Amino acid sequence: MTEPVPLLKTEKLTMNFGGVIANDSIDFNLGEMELRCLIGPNGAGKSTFFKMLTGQITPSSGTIAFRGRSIAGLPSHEIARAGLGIKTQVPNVFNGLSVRENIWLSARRKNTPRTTKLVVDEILERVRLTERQSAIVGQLSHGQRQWVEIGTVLAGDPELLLLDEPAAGMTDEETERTAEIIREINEARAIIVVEHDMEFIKMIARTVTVFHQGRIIMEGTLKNVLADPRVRDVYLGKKVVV
Amino acid sequence: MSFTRRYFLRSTAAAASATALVSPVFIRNAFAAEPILVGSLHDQSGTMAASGSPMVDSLKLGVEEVNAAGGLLGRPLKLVHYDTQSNIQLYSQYAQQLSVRDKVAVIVGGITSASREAIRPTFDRFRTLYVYNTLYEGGVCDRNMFITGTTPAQTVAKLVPYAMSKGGKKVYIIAADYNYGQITAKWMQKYVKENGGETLSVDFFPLDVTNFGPTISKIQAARPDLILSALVGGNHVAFYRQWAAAGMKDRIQIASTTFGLFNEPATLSAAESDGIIGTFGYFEELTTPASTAYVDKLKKLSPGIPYISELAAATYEGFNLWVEGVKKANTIERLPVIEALETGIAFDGPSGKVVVDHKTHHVSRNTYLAVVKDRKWIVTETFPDAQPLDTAAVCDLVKNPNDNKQYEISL
Amino acid sequence: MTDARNAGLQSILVLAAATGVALLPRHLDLFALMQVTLFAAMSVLALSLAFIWGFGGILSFGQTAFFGLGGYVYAIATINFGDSTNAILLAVVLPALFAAALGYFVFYGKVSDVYLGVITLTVTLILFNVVNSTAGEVYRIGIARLGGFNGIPSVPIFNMPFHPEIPLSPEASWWITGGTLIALYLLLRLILVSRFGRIAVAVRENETRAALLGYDTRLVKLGVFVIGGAIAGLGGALYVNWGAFVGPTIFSLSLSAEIIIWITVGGLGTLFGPIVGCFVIQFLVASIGSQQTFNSNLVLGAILVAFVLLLPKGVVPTFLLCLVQLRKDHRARPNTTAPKERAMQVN
Amino acid sequence: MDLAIILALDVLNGTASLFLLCVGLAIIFGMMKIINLAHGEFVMLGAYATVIATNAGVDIWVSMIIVAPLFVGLVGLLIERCLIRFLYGRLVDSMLATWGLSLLLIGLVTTIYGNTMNGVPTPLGGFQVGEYRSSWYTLFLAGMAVSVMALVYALLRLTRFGLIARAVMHNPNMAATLGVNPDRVYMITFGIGAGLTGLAGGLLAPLSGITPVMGAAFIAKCFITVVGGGATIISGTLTASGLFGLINQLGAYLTTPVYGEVILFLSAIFLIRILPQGISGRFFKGMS
Repeated sequence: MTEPVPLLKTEKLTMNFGGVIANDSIDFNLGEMELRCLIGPNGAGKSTFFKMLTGQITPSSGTIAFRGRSIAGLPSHEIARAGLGIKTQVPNVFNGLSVRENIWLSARRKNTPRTTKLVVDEILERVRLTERQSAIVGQLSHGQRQWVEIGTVLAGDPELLLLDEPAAGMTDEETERTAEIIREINEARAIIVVEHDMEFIKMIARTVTVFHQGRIIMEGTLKNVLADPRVRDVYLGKKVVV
Repeated sequence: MSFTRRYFLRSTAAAASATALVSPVFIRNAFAAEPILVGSLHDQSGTMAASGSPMVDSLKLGVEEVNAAGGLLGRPLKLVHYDTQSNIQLYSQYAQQLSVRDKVAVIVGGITSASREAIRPTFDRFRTLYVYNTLYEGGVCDRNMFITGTTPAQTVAKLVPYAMSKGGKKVYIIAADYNYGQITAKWMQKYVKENGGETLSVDFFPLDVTNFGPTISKIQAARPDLILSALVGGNHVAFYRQWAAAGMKDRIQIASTTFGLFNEPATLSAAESDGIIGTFGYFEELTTPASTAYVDKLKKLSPGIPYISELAAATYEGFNLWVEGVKKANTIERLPVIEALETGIAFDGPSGKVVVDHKTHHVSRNTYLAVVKDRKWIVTETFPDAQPLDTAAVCDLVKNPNDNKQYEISL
Repeated sequence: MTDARNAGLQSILVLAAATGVALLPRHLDLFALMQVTLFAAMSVLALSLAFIWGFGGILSFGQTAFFGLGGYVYAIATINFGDSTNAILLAVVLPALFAAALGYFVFYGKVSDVYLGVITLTVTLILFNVVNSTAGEVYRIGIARLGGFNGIPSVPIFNMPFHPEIPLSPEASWWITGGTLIALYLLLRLILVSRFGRIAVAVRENETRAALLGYDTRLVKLGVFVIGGAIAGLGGALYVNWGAFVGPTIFSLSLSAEIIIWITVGGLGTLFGPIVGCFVIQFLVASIGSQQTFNSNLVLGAILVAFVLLLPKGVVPTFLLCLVQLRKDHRARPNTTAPKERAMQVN
Repeated sequence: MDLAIILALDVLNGTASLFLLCVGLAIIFGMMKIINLAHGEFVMLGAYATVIATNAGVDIWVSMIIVAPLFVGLVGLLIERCLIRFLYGRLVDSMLATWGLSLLLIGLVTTIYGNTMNGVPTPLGGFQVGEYRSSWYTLFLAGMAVSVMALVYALLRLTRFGLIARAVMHNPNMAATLGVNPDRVYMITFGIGAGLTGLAGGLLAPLSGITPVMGAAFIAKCFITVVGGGATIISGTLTASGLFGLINQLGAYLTTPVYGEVILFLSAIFLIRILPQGISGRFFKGMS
C-alpha cells in the first residue's frame, strides 16, 4: 500500500540566522483540502516557516515538496505559480491602488481579460467588498485590508493558502465573517492558518500544530492539543482562557 | 553644411524681426543711431568662471572705448552678453539666440575647445562671424571664424628649449586629460626631441583629480630633470601645492603652458610657485606703454579683476581686430568684413602687434616667457611675431576657403 | 465613470497638443522654435525617467548614460551611414540593449534601490571618463572621430527618411521632436493601462506582494528599465539633431541631477508633470544667463530651495489638487477618493 | 623598498583624505537619510574658512582644526533649521533642495570672494625616504583621520547623546515618547556632520586649489564610498574608503589617473553587486 503524495511535505527544514536557529528540523505534512492551524507563542518560528515555504527566505537546509515537487529556495514568483498563495502577517497589499485593481492584478496572471473580470467580480462578492471596489486600499480599515489581501491571494487561484494572522486587529463581527470566508475557501482549497486568537481558531480548526522555539512540539485535534499540559505550559497558560 | 540657403532665407523672412537683416544697407544708415550688436558668450559662473569673467570685462572695455570714440561707422556698439554657466548646452542655445534672434554682427567668445566646437556649426549655419580668443591646441580651419589665442607652436616651441636649458634633458610631462592637454603634450614631446632631450613619461589627469600623491611618487621614481605641465583648472593647482609640500620644488624645475592663466602665482605662496617658467601671449606684468595703459583702464573698469592674463588680452585684441575689419570694409556685413580681415589687418594691442593670417585665420603675435618670483611673473624673454605654424601645416583657407573642420596635427 | 471622463479629457488634451505642435511654427520666430525643439528633446529624456521612476519605482541617477549613448550612437552612425534614418533606429536599439545588460546585472543581482542609484551614477561617470579620454586619431569608429572632451562637432542633422540629400528644416525638426514627444506620451499611457504597465505599478507599490502573486518582479523591472533606456536614447538623438554637436558633458552629473529636478518640480508619478518641469527649468536656466545682476548659480539655487519649501508636491499635482478642491467647493458633494491618489493615476 | 614605503604612504594619504571627506556625509546620510548634494560645498566652505582665517592672521592650525569645523558646523545648524528640517523623510525633495543649496552656496561665495582665492601653503614640509621625498602633512592627515574616527566612535557609542541619537534614528516616535526631542537630535547630528565635513575642507585647504566650485570634485566619489560602505557609519566608511583609496591610488600609480578612476568606479559597482543588502529598501521605499 502506497501513501498518497501529500500536498505539502517538509523534511528537516531548518533556518539558521547567523547562529540563531529560527526553525529546527521541521517535518510537516499537509494533505489535500486540509485546513490546518499553527499556533505557538511569538517567536516560535511560525512566520519564518511561512517565509521559507513562499521563497521569501532560502532555508539553511532541509527540503520542501509541494505535490512532490521540490520548491525549497525557488524565487517567490515561481512558488506562487506552483500554486502557493500567502497572506502575510503585516497587511501586504498595493496601498496606492483600488480594491478592484488589487484583485485584478492577481487574477489577470492566469486569465484572459474577459474571464479576469468575472473572477474579480466573484472574488469581490466572496470577500464582501463589492461595495467598496473603487476605494483606495490604503484608506480602508485594517480589517477590510485583510480581506482585500485574502481576496487578492484567492484570485491567483492557489492550491494552498497560507494565512498569517488573518483575524488580527478585527472586530468580533469582522472576525466571524473572516472565519466564514475561510470555511468557504476550504471547500475547494487547502489552507494553513497561523493565529493567536483562540476563539477564532475554535471557529475553524480541525487539526492544530503547535510550534515552540523553532520546533513542532505536538500535532492533533484542537481538543487534544488544548488538553495537553506541555502546550498549556509553553503558551496557553499565560493568557488564553479556554 | 546641411542647411540649405532656401530654408535659411524662408525662415528668416518668416521671423518677426527679419527686416533688420535683409533690408538694404541704405535703410540702415537712415537709422544711424541704431546700435551695432556685439555678441558675447562667456562663462561667468560654474567651473569656467575664473577664465570667463576677465574676458567679459576686457570685452566690455573694448566696446566702451569704441563708443567713447564715437562708435563704429557712426553707430554705437551694444554688447549682448549671455552667461553660459559652464554648460555646453547653453552655449548652443545662446549661440542660436545670438545669431537667429538677436542677429548680432559678430560673436566674441567660447572658452574650452568643447564650447567652441559646440557653437561653431551654429555660426556657420546661420552665417554669423565668430572670434575665438582662448589659447588652444590649434588646428581649427574655418573661414567664418578668427582665432587670436596662442597655439602650441607659438608657446611650446619657445618654452621647451628655455626650460631644458634651466632644468635638463630628461623630461616628465603631465597634462590635463582632454584634447588641449593631449595635443600640447605631443608638441612638448616633439620639441623635447628636437632639442636633444628625452621624454621619460607622459601622464594625463582628469580635470577633477585633486590628489596627486601617486603621481608625485611616480615622478620621483622616474628622476627627471624637468617637468613640463599642461595641467588645467582649479583642481589641478593642487599638484603644485602637493609637489611643494613633498619638498620637491627646489629639486626639479617646472615649466608650464597653462600655469598662470587664472591667477595661479598669486593664489599660491611664493614657496610653492617661485621659479616656475611659463609662456603666454600676454602677461599683466608687461611694462610696455600699451600694456600698462590697458591694465590701468581695465582695472579701473572692473576693480575686482584678479589678474589680466592672455585670455583677457586676446579677447580685447580679437574684438579690436574685428573693429578694424569693419572700418576697412565700411560695413558690418559678414563677408566683406572677413575679406577685409583677410588682407592681413593688424592691431597694436596690449601684447604688441597682432596680425591676422589669411591662410589660417589665426594671428601672428608676440609671445613672452616669464618666471614666477614672489607671486608675480618676471618677463624674461620676448619672441616677436610668433606664427601659428602648427595650424598652417594643415590649414590653407586661401586655397580651400570652404574648409571647415578641426584638424588634429600629426607629429 | 470618472475614468471615461478622464479618458475623454486626455484625448482632447493630446489632440490640442498635436494641433499646437503642428501650428506652432506659424506663431514663433525661428529662434523660439529651435528653443522649444530643444525643450521637447529634453522632455523626452524627462519622460524616460518619469516613467521608470514614477511608475516603475526605479530611481536612476544615471539616465544620462542612455541619453548620452543615444546621442553618440546617432552621431557616429549618421556620420558613417551618411543617412540619419537607420542612425536614429540604432540610437534607440543600442541604449536599450545597454539598459538590458545593466538592468540584468543589477535587478537579477537583487541590487536594491539606493545601490541601484549609485551604480547608474557610477556607470555614467565611467562613460564620461572613457569618452573624455578619446581625443586623438586612434579613437575612431568608422570615419567618425570620437574627439574626446571636444566632442563631435557638425553632426549631420536628421534628413528625410532614406534621402540624405534632404536635411530637415527647423520647422520639420520641431514637428519630428514635438511629435515624438506626444507619441511617446501616448505610448507610455497605453503601456500603463496594459497588463504590463499595471504590473509595473504594482511592483513599484509593493514588490514582495507582486512576487508572492507569481509575478517575476526582476523581469518586470528590467522591462521598465529597458523601455526607459530606449526612450532616453531616442531623446539623445533628438538632442544631437537640435545642436548638431555631442560631447562628453552629455554624461555629466549635473545633467543627471537636472532631470531629477525636472521631475520633482513637475511632479513625480505623473507623465505630464515632468514635461512641464523640464520646460520651466530649462527656460529658467536660459533666462538666468541673460541677466547680469546676480550670479547665475545664486539665482537658480535660490529658486530651487524656495520651490521645495513652497510647492513640495510639484507643479502639476499641486495644480490638480487645487482643481479638485475647487470642484469640491463648487458642487459641495463628497468625493470618495483622495485627491492625491486620484491625481497620481489620472496623469 | 623605499618605493614601497612611499607607495604605502600614498595609499595612507588617499585613504585618510577619503575617510575625512566622507565621514560627515556618512553621518548625515547614514543616520538621517538625507542625500546631501551640497556636501562638496561644505568642504569648500571649510577650505574658505581656513584660508580666510589664516590670511587674517589666525594660526593655520587653529584655522584648520577649530575655525573650519566650527564655522561649517554653525552654517550646518542654520541650514538645518531653515531648510533641512522640513525635509526629513522626503528623500527626493532633500536632493532637490540640497542641489539648490549647493548652487546657492557657490553663487554666494563667488559673489563675495570672486572666482579665485589666495591659498595657504602646506605647513610642515617634507622628509626623506631613501631617494624619495614625502610630506609630513600626509602623516598628519592620517593622524587626524584616526582622531576623527575615535571621536565619532566615542560620541556614538560611549556618550548619552550618541545613544539618544541612535535611538532617534531607529525610531523617532518611540524615542519621542521616552521624552527625547527628535528635532533637537536631528539638528545636532546635522551640525556635527557638517562640522566634520568642514574639518575635512580645512585640512585639505593647504593641498588644494581654492575655488568656489572645488566641491564638485568630491561629491560623486564621497557618495559612492558612503553607500558602498553600508549602514554602519564608522566601520563602513572606513572599510570603503580604505578599499577605494587603495584601489584608486594603486590604479593611478600602475596605469594612469584616468584608469585609476575608472578602476575605482568599476570596483565600486562590483562591490555593490556582490553585497547588495543593507540600508537601502527601508528608506527608498514609500518615497514615490
